[in-house]
Amino acid sequence: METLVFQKPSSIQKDCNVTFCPGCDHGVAIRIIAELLDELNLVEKTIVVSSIGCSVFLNDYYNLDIIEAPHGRALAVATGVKRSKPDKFVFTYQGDGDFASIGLGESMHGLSRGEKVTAICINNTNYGMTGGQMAPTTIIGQKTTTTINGRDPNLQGYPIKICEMASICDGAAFVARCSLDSSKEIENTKKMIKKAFESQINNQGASLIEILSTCPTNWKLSPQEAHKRIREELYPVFPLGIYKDKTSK
Amino acid sequence: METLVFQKPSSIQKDCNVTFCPGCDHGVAIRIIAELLDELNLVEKTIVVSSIGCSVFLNDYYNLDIIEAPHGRALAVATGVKRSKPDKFVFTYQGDGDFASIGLGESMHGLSRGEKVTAICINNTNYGMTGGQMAPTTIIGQKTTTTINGRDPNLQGYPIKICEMASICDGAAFVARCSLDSSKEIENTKKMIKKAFESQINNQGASLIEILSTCPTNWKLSPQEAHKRIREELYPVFPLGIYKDKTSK
Amino acid sequence: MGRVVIDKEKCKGCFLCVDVCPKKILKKGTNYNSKGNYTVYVDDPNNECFGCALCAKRCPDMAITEVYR
Amino acid sequence: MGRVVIDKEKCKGCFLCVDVCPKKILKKGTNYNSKGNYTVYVDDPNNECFGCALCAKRCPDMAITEVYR
Amino acid sequence: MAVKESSLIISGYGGQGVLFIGMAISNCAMDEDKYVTWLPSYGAEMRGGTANCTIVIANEEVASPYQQTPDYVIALNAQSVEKFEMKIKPGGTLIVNSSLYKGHEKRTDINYLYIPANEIAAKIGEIKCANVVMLSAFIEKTKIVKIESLKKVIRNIISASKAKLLEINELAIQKGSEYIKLPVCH
Amino acid sequence: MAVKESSLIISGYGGQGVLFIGMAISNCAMDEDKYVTWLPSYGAEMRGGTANCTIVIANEEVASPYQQTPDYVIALNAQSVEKFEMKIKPGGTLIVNSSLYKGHEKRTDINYLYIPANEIAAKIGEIKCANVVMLSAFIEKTKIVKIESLKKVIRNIISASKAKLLEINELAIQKGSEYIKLPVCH
Amino acid sequence: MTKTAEKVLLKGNHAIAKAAINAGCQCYFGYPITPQNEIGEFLSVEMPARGRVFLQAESEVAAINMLLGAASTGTKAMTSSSSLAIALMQEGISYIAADNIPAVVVSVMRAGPALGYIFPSQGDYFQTVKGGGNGDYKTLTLAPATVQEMIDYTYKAFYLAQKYRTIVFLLADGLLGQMMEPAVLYDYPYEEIDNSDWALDGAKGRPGRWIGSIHRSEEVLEKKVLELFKKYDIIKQNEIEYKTLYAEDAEILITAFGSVARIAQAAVKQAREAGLKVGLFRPITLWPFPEKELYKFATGKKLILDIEMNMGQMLEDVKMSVSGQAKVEFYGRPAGFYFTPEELLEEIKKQMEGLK
Amino acid sequence: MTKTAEKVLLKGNHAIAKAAINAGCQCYFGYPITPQNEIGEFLSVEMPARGRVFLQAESEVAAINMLLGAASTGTKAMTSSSSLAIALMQEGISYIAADNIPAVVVSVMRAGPALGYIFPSQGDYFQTVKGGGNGDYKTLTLAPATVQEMIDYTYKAFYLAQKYRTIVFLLADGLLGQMMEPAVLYDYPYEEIDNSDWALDGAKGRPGRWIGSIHRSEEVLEKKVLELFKKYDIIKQNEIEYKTLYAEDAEILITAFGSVARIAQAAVKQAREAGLKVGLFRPITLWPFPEKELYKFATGKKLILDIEMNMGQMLEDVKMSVSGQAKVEFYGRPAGFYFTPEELLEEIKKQMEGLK
Ligand SMILES: Cc1ncc(C[n+]2csc(CCOP(=O)(O)OP(=O)(O)O)c2C)c(N)n1
Ligand SMILES: Cc1ncc(C[n+]2csc(CCOP(=O)(O)OP(=O)(O)O)c2C)c(N)n1
Ligand code: SF4
Ligand code: SF4
Ligand code: SF4
Ligand code: SF4
Ligand code: SF4
Ligand code: SF4
Ligand SMILES: [Mg+2]
Ligand SMILES: [Mg+2]
Repeated sequence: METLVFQKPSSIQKDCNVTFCPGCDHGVAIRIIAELLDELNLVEKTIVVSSIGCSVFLNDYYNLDIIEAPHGRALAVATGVKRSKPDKFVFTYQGDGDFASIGLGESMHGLSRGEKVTAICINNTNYGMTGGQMAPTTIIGQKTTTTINGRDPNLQGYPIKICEMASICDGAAFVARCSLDSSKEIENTKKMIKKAFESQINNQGASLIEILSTCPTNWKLSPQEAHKRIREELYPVFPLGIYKDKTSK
Repeated sequence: METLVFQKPSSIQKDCNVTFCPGCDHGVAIRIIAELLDELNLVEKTIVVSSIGCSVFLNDYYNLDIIEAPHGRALAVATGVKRSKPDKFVFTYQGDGDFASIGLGESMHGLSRGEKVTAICINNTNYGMTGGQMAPTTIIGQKTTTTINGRDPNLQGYPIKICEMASICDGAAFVARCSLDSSKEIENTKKMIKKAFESQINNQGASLIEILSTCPTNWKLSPQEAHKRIREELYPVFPLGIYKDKTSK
Repeated sequence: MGRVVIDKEKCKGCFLCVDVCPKKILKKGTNYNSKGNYTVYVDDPNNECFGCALCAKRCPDMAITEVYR
Repeated sequence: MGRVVIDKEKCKGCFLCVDVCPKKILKKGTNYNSKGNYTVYVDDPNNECFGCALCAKRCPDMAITEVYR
Repeated sequence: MAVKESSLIISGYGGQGVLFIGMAISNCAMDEDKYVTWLPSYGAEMRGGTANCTIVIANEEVASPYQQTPDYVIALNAQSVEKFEMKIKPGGTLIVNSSLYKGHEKRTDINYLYIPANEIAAKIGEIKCANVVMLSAFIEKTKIVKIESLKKVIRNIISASKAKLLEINELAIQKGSEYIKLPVCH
Repeated sequence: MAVKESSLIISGYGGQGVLFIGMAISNCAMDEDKYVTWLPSYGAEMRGGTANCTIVIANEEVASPYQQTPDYVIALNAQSVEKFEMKIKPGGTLIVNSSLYKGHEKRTDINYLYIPANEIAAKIGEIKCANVVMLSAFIEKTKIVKIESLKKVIRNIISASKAKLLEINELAIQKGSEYIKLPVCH
Repeated sequence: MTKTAEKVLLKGNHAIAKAAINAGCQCYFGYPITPQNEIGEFLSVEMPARGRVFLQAESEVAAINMLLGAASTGTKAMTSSSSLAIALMQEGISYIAADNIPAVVVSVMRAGPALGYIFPSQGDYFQTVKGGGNGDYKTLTLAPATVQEMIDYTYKAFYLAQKYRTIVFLLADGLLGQMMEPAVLYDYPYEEIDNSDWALDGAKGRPGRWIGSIHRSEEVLEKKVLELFKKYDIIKQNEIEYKTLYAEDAEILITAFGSVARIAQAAVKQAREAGLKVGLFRPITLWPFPEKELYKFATGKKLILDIEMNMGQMLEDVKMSVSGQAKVEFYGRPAGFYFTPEELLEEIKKQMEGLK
Repeated sequence: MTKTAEKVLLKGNHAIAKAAINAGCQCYFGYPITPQNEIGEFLSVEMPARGRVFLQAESEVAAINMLLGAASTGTKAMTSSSSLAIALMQEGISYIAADNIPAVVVSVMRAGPALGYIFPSQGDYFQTVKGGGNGDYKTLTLAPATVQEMIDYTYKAFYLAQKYRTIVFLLADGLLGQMMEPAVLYDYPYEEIDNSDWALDGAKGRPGRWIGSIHRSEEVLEKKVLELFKKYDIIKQNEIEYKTLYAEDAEILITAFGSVARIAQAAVKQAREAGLKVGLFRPITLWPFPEKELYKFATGKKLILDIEMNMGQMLEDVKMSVSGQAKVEFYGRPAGFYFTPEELLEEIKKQMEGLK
């Protein structure tokens, strides 16, 4: 007899219509989070903080309580949510621009304060939603609509290293960078998010998972080429790994 | 015959009236900066970016071109100044609250972009001007008017480590933490600021000098006790030293 | 022995699933769905699919809605 | 052989200079200046000041305006 | 003089050159000293894969570049027909790329004009020119601007260096307008 | 009933307990069912080392707690005299801590009242009570509130546990008001 | 309202803080700024003592967004700040308004523009009442004039916020914040409003809820805005509040709000004693502005004299309301100089001269 | 103005960017937001090509403060943004105003409140014209209605900013920003203003200069604000701009600004053709608002019909100006739905019915 080995997680909307561009990794991140909510039995106590970027329409996907944070303010909103309802499970879902450009202050302070929330930051090295402008994470030489000759450190400075900076924050319990460029990395990303979620459940502090993710549309690459770019161009600048782990202590 | 071995630097106002509280180290920082402007022959090409905090009245002291930045935005204002006048010498003078609380985003981005400006951050572990509230740098256990039982990491989180975080920024050429608690440290602070200023002159990137400084009034300590506190309580949390030096490379 | 259920209306034709299938039984289609996207289809004459679900876990659009083994 | 010039109107009586003077010739005064601050004064009967300027460099109020050697 | 305004929506999927032919006809109108506006769909709306733009041509300053009920719609793909068929002003015309749409006419109060643009374009060896074929047919049919203007505009846009591209586009114009002139398609 | 409002500024350097006696007399007024407001100087202004507060006592709701030209000024130090002497309403009174101010009277249209508050306070063994001495003298002189109210208020503020402190403050009230009653100081 | 408690001498800022606690405020987020620091300092002690939340935010931008987050769970929450720092909250305010989230913002005005100084001022009427965030929304605004009213209207602010799921401003100034005055701290007099039908608390046994402001279709977005304004119409019908003094038979009607209204009130009394027919119209809700009411009172008057501690801000609402029914003049000073009743009386007399 | 150049088909956002370059803008700071991204994207290429500064800021808060810094050195500089992101600039705007710094802010409105959506809208009239920063200040605001005017008023914005050392808003919307229209990109027609007497450039051979807004004494602060308002009075005298069409003999006068004014204009023409006595009054400077001018035109009219793409914002200035001289009605929709001239004509006819 057939057994069902894969199905849509329970918190995904019944007739969920993913509106990301074809091959965009955002959708994978959204799915594995939903799977973890099932696995950790969190569905009915979760409050999601969505953010402004391609992920703004989280409510199209999740059948969960969701609050939309203004651009960059997800960790401040999450702080308000968690402080008012300490028994709920709270995570943010943000782009790299949201988290590390306009929201860098809120992000680092949220981590430093050790808010018992988890931040998921989808790093696609550009501003997807607004049409592919330079992001704080755009790597040197990368072409975007506001760096058509490639990012030049003399003009536009250097990329922000999200996990490296976050791991300086004493309130952070778990910080890791992962990627969705292959099946193996998808598995690993899920493991990392799980550790982050558990650190929240165990009240150990703030957690952050930075996920290297594709933006085929604005990178002007096929989904396959985009994954290749992650491995070849982004890995060297943004090494994967656990940057901080206070959970075992 | 007598020789003059010490006098007021040329950029200090003729009848300068220092309005900081008795024994407040702010005044020392202001003086040694002025001395360096003389030594490096920068007086007539300097534009100062003042900030909001006890140091807001810089124009009472300096006979220099000064622009007042809104609270926390000194590095953004300095960016505007320097980008519009790349041949000028630009430094900010900010409190720890200004630099690392409300202004953390502007500060870290200014450093990451490698703006050719120098940030001077006076870290007195509280909000002096507004009456001694908790700052992002307030250490665990420290009593302030908003942490009367001492800062509790479970409620108020952990202090921000300014130099540690700044040194993550690739655009920063020189980052150091120093102190004004003794004559020796005053000398050393001056040396560090000089290195920072030189890195700007040599177009090497952004620079930051964090200066541990007293707030006798709000610490409710005598100036002497306040210096002692720096040595005994702050050194362990905020170790002095050079955190980043790209100037020789 | 496995089987995958593909919701073609949701498929956007990114063909990421095609690449990950160890059995190479997912194929690039040349037909549009109603949204104007090419879609993937299963070509598994020898019943090679063994329900590893790699395809479903790779699909960013949750278009592979179920995998059976 | 040194000499310091103190602008007592600027002195706020923090007495940080007193502590750093290697010759201990700066003394805590008990008179107010017009702003109501106690001020420091020089008590150097033996001309011990050698113009090291440590006092001036310590003074947060630029009240020690000149040092001669 | 009474205000005379014609509005046109050009719609298709991204990559079909919808905005391009919109700009081309706008330039024609400008060259003929008409008033004209061009307004694209913009932002995240575009991510769906479809794009459209609205062109208004008038003998006075255009009142609103935004038109909910256009006089004409050039629909380069099936989705565009679905999106706009019901919105056309009564008496207006829907110009359909019949290579990609085989559906039924839903209205009786508008005109339908079918152009097998993909096929025509394929015939001249460049499927990407389907847009220019459609536009030329539309212009030939409506005479909103002169087909000569279009030739000039295309010549200006496609710089000399790309002689081959220019040639093919000129061919597309010819074929598009010819198609209209053929008695069969009326 | 006509509005009757008296305004008082109490000024001194930080640590002289200026705000405290301001609150004390305000409490007296409240207890006597008068309308009263108390307004401190605040913020960075205080960093200069001086502090002051303005009290307005009235038989109707106080119009403005802020007063540029008060009826009375209690000046606990020399700087306060300098700051406020010229601002007092003609006919008003300046109450001077004569222990700390030896200057000349600059006006002829106001009254001066000198209280050697530091000395009186020193005599009862607590120089910090100079403020209460000044206030008591002021109250005794003007009868704006009852000296009994002040005693009650001080008793309420200083909790029982601090019996010693209370005792000394009560003594200060006594000495302050006595000083006014002495013929010499008028 | 039952006023059971005793009169005590209370500082305005403390009055707000204490009233917030009595009103059941569970979360406070704020960032220091003079002249309202006493609110945060007081709550930093009293909230944790009650197991509630006091959190010093890293900035006002963070504070308003923490408020957004906390209030979205149906929790009574507030922030307080001043002038230039309120300016930083404008985006968040627009979100709270669009999201129909109940939240209380206390604004203790200081003198501007920009950094200005900590003197009291009324320079933020526009900022508060006309917005500064984007789009069409309104902020219910209450303007107390005494320490007692700081209590009364803090209570009311919490109540109205919950009742209408809207943002409510308590608009005070440095004078009201810093002064002490006898006041009665009675119990919170309003009913509690059930919020279980919209608040976020984890979608337990029900579909998920989404609180957000993005709407991709013109139809939906327009509908949302129209619904918002339907609510505003109801607020206009129910909640307009104002006070008058000798307004009926006055020849000159003074308009003033907040702390200036109390000075104006004294001036009016003095004027009446001097036989001058002067009256006062004091709006308490600045939005909704008592437009029709002022129109009624203004009709037939010789002059409306608007008095503010600014360069003329409420003035615009006054003019709009009066709508040509009477001449409107303005008297104001922008930065920390408080009027005396005598000064106002002078101005009134001058204006009366001018009328002849 | 000499219009030497040729007509070209230009996108509104590009028109602004090109005009800024011609006007001598040396520094641009901005942060992406739809529907104005073309401005930044264009300048990111063209500014560096001319040795000028394009800098993508980390946020709008940073952008406005970079603008403050750059403009304080006497450099022509600008930023551009939209709605919710302009909200974040309000503190900086208040500083620029208080500091008498010349700076140009382009605001391309989208539909709000909050995130809303990228549809065109006029929902930020209050935000722009009434402020939202703190304290007493004004923002000179120019509202173009065509792509040609995007050029004309970008030029004028730079000129007026320098001339009065003030902040100038160019208030457009998504429609104007995204549309293309033939326009002539002529040379910058205004004189250059000397700024050597105030700009910061290092105190060489002169005493240091301080640009700041803090003033510790009531006297000084009040003086500063009064000086600011003296400047504003001069601007009011000199710079009010508006256009009318058939306004003299109209029975119904329509008021509208920006992109809606061009639709209103078409409706007015249609109305005239239909024999209806309808006219148009279009303010171009929104601040200073043509208050007296509108009063004059409004007097004797049967109706003033204000039309906006919002819930009624300029309406308040219209009402205030009309001051009871005529009935004022409003017609508006808040979110992305553009009126057609026909729709407006319908409304006009309906209103005319109502008048009988
Ligand atoms: C205050 C504000 N500024 C700007 C914007 C416009 N905006 C929307 S999404 C976005 C960037 C999104 O980039 P990122 O966070 O990296 O997410 P992505 O779309 O790449 O997933 C910007 C700038 C906004 N909505 N609000
Ligand atoms: C936007 C804004 N928020 C708050 C304030 C109030 N404020 C003035 S100074 C200051 C803190 C200063 O602390 P810090 O930067 O550490 O400088 P210090 O006074 O300790 O030297 C604050 C919060 C302000 N002026 N502007
Ligand atoms: S724009 Fe980029 S990030 Fe956004 S949905 Fe498309 S591919 Fe994904
Ligand atoms: S408050 Fe503190 S930092 Fe400020 S001047 Fe006084 S001692 Fe210095
Ligand atoms: S991965 Fe999903 S969307 Fe992509 S082709 Fe396969 S089924 Fe279709
Ligand atoms: S489940 Fe495994 S084997 Fe079957 S189609 Fe998917 S990837 Fe291929
Ligand atoms: S250090 Fe300066 S201010 Fe302090 S006592 Fe000495 S001279 Fe006076
Ligand atoms: S110069 Fe040196 S020796 Fe002379 S008084 Fe100063 S510290 Fe003492
Ligand atoms: Mg991104
Ligand atoms: Mg500090």
